[in-house]
Amino acid sequence: MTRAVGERLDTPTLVGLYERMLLIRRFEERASEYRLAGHIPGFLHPCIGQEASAVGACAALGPDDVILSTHRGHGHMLARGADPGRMYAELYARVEGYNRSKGGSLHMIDTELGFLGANGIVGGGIPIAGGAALQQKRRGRGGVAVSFFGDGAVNQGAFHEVLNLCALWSLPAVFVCENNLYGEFTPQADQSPIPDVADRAAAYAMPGTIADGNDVLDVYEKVAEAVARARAGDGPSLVECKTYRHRGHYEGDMCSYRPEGELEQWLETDPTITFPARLAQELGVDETELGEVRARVERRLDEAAAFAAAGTVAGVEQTLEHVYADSIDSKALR
Amino acid sequence: MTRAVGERLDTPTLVGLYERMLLIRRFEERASEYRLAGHIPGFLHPCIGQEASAVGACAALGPDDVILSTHRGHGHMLARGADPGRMYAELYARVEGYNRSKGGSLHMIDTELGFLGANGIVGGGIPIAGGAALQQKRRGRGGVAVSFFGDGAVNQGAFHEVLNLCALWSLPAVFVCENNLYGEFTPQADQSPIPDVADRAAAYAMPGTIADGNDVLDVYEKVAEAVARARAGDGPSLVECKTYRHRGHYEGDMCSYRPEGELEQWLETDPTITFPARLAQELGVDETELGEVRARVERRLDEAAAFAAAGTVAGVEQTLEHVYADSIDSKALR
Amino acid sequence: MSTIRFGQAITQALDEEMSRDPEVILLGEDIGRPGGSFGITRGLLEKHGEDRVLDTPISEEAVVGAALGASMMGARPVVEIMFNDFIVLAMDQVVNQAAKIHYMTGGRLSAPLVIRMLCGTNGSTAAQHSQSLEAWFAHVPGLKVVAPSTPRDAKAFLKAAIRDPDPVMFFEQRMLYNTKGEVDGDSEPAPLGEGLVVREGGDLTIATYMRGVHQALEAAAILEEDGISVEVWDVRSLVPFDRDGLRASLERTGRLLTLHEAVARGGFGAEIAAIAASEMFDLLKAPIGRVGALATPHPYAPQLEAAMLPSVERIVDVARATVRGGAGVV
Amino acid sequence: MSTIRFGQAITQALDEEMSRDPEVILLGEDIGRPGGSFGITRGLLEKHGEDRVLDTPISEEAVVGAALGASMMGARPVVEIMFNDFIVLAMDQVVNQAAKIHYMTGGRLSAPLVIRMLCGTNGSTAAQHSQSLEAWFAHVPGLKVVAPSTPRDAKAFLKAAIRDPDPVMFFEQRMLYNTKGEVDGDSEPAPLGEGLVVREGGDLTIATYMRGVHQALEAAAILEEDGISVEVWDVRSLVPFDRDGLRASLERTGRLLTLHEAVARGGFGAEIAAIAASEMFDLLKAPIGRVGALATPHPYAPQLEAAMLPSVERIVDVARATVRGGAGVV
Ligand SMILES: Cc1ncc(C[n+]2csc(CCOP(=O)(O)OP(=O)(O)O)c2C)c(N)n1
Ligand SMILES: Cc1ncc(C[n+]2csc(CCOP(=O)(O)OP(=O)(O)O)c2C)c(N)n1
Ligand SMILES: [Mg+2]
Ligand SMILES: [Mg+2]
Repeated sequence: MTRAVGERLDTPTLVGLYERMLLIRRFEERASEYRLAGHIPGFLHPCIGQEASAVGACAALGPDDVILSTHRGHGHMLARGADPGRMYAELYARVEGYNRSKGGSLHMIDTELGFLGANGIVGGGIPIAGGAALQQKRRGRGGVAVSFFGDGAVNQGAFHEVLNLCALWSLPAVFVCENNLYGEFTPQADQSPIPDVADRAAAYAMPGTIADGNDVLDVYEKVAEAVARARAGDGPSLVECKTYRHRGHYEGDMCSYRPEGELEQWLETDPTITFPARLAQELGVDETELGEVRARVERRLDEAAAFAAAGTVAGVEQTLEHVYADSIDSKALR
Repeated sequence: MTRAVGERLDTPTLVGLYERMLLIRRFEERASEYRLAGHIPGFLHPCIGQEASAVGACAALGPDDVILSTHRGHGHMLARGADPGRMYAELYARVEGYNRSKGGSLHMIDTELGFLGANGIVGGGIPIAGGAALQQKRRGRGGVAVSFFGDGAVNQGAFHEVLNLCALWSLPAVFVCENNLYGEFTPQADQSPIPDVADRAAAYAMPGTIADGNDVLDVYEKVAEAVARARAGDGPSLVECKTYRHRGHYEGDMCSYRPEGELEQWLETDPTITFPARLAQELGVDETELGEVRARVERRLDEAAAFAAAGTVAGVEQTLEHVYADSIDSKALR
Repeated sequence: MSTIRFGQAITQALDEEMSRDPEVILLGEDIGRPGGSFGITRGLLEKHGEDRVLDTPISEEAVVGAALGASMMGARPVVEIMFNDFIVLAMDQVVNQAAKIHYMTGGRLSAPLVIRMLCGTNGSTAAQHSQSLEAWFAHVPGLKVVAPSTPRDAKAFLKAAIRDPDPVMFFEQRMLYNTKGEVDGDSEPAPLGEGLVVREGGDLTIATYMRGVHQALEAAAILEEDGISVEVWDVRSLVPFDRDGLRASLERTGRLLTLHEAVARGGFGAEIAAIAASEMFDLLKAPIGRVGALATPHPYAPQLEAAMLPSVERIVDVARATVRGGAGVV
Repeated sequence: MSTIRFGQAITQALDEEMSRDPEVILLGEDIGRPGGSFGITRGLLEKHGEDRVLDTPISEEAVVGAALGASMMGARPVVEIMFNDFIVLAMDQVVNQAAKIHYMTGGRLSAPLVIRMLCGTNGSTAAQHSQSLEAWFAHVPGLKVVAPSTPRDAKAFLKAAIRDPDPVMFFEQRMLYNTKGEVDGDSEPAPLGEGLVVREGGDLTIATYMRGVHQALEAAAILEEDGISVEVWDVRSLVPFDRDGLRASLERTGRLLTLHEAVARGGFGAEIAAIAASEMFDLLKAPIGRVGALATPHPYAPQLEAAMLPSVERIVDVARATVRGGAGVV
């Protein structure tokens, strides 16, 4: 926290990190509105408050790296550079969406960016990430696989099996736990006897570090270290980002389970506020420039929403497409 | 190892431990013969070499405690005091067997002794043990639940989930890992990046200790400590017993995967040889008494085998019994 | 007698059984103070205590195992699995352990536990939160499988399931949670294994369960205008299955249509059809109609999902074809 | 052309595909130097290298997940699951992930992996090492399900499965491993989805797969002496299922008996029966006979297990009843 923001990255990059965090924030806030307006069916799990961990982690990645995400995946996807238009289009259930309207929020992908999927199953993406890391190693081009998951997911058997396997085989995997203190409505302390998920890394002889999940640069640095280790062939790491979701578990959750004052306290480290403040203070990025960022984000999202709204609704004949990758459909589709 | 054997338990008890280890050893050796003679169908996984961990652990238990075991469960069951006659009867597939010939080696139980089952699924008994510990706690009589499993099982998701749950709820569970260096034909080192299973306990904020699994007293003391802790309401522990199986994974396995000399080295700490030697040396138990033990064991097993051989073969009408505990059979059995 | 929602009927059954028997305990994710993802256990922790309403980590296998182990020692656990799509994470404990324990031990141990599972879509809940997996469990000897369609049955069968000595897989279809019906105040359990004629008819039996019953009634009303008289037979309990009830209905109608939200291929409707075609063949005057979801994962887009799911229109079409002599269409 | 064992056919398919395509990799417990619990992968590590024959920890879910993730990025993994009873531990990766990935992503990702599973009893292997769970997977859209009965098919279909762009559940029945048959040296893959008339007949079609084919042939020989002419139709591929092949056979015989080692209730035989009773009703002259295991877990005692499993005698009895007009007996 005390290290100057400019020590590691240049100003345009830092402003870019801010822009990306803001894009996520506003993407989610708008999605909530669009949902209330009836444009988005199904579940929405906003990551508002957790933008720094998504953006910090993805800033440490290169083009060959791949990502597996969770039910709370919009931030990871946008942090990776995905097109908010195609994302909204997917949420709006339009053919132009990333998944041709077949996946929705919980299953979104961007194959070009190596974003191999959100996931509806808590912990479900972790084994896939292990396999992606295996293939990265086989390819031998230095690519890594990043697995995002929450504090609730670390009590799933899959977490354990995969960390063991990846450590055993020295696979280039980076496990990023976004510890937002809750799994649904239940505090982390009621789900695990240890507060620091990072402490579980020792069970697999891998490094476990804790990042301030609301500090995009701290996350960036800790994840970059893990990525470097993975690229060097030294195996996987676990990075725990301590953070908080401002909104409910899903849109509609009123958060009655929260102790009073908890949210307010976390709002003080809201990365979309504290980070630009540091940019202004430490690097002299002025209000004009920050205002431009904000305007650019809104413009992009205006366009994105318009793109989605103008999208095509799939014809029902598409229901039976894509069950199988080959064309045995007439035979197998019954 | 250096502590005198007589320091903690009296001589008759110590001789009893020897007798139980020998009973297990000879039970298994004979089972192998009976199998070759065609009396026993199905799988047999002998625990020869691992008797000390079974007997040491069970010596630490009281009548209210319950046990969940593995595919390699004969030793645990005999250590708990089960009747070798009903065990052979089960292996011989006779109605007098513990499971009325429906379970065989992999599923054997003794409800009176709180032996809630061997298990054919690696790691499959661990969650059940967690539930048994929950019920022990609810009963409030100080009973504990002991879960035996191998070094291979600790890489199953179930291990992780259950240790987390039991630690979280401070359940009276004792997790005993018999680390015999192999899962089937694959060395432990090829299955996990850490050699000491006990080191995984920290991930659940529970104590993890290592016992010399071939020293019945060391196992006894470490498990007794864990049991005391559980009874006191202080939650679960993990005890790792370092040991070795002398025979193959199952009867028939030729062990071609073993490095030369490995078995020979372990034979030097064979508990059925080293322990009576210590009894003789340190406590003056003489050859006559040890000879009586050996004779008693053979007599018991003669009787047990005769009991099994004289047992009844179930009539085929029993095939449809016991699918359900109530008598809806005619309806549900199709 | 009062009119309550399906979800409330579940709550009442849990509450009353917990009051009756101190060994009844609940386990599940978020079921404690939050009252569960769908509010079913709301108030139960406050009333029955923390040691009987156990809010668990997200560890489905450990949770079902905990229920199983406790049940083997005398508890009567009821597990809530938020969506049946997540039961896949506990299949070893359900299928290899709980289902088989009584048999493997020659009847010496048993596993009186209940696994309550939400199933079916709630509209665009997509591929991993919408499945209907009941058929799998009907294929596993040792399990009982219950699928109620009304608040009354939900309450009476859940009570029966809790008192049942065997593991019971209890399905609660999401789309039924807000439907209403009459329920007795302190109702008795109803024996598992009996189907129910919900509407009498002479031309066609629709054998169905859960939401299918309501869709079948809608279809029946439409078909009546065509002069087709439909009997709606609520299967209610997949295991044990009420063969006599099915036979009695087919004796009246001579024609069968099976219906469920689950994928038709390999669904329980196939078992019903096979029973009819094997054991009641002589009663059949026409091809068996089969209606279920198309063999695709659940799409997110509403119009695609609507095309995938069984609809009243599809039921009516297949029913017409069946009665008028066309081939059965899935 | 040479005569080899079923198990060897599997080995050959793996070996030849590994030689053909460097992206074919194997994962499984003890499959490396030990060559697997049943010796199927013996020699493959030495020939193709440690980085292509991956001996894994006992972590079924992570292993299937590893295969899935690698497959999504271009590998062609083949997982060995020692007994299909253990696939329950990886059901999330199979059912919620692999089966649905292509659909959920609108066709943008796919999961070309193969899961090889031993199934069925080997004699007194009891409740957790004997099951036949193929029906579950046929109920899951997105999976293909293959169940060969001969070394020739095992080899040709495994090759096809490895080259297939979708996840394939490949069943290998334990009791077939030592059966022998002729196989081409460097044989081509055979397209999935085609049944096969193994024996022609005019009175009754036995639709079956894996060991059932061999039992059906035995039964057919006995029935021939009775003057009953049996056609044995090997299903071979449960998904895709060869409806045309079934229809063609029923056109010849007009009677159907379904047979498999899996429990009859909810087994794939029910699906076959339902297809026939729905889509080919007019061809049916008699009740459909159903033979499968009784609805119990597998008992350990040999005589009980023999009573539980389908036997040639039971097939003959049901076949006689079917042809002579009695009711179909399970
Ligand atoms: C296997 C499984 N169990 C339960 C759920 C329901 N569920 C969805 S999100 C969630 C909480 C996850 O908590 P965490 O991993 O901390 O992620 P967060 O929501 O806090 O980002 C639960 C229980 C699920 N989707 N999958
Ligand atoms: C879920 C599952 N996977 C695989 C197996 C096959 N299997 C039986 S025993 C065994 C090795 C177990 O190793 P470990 O836990 O160390 O116990 P040990 O045999 O050494 O006593 C394996 C892989 C199984 N029974 N269950
Ligand atoms: Mg969380
Ligand atoms: Mg071992």
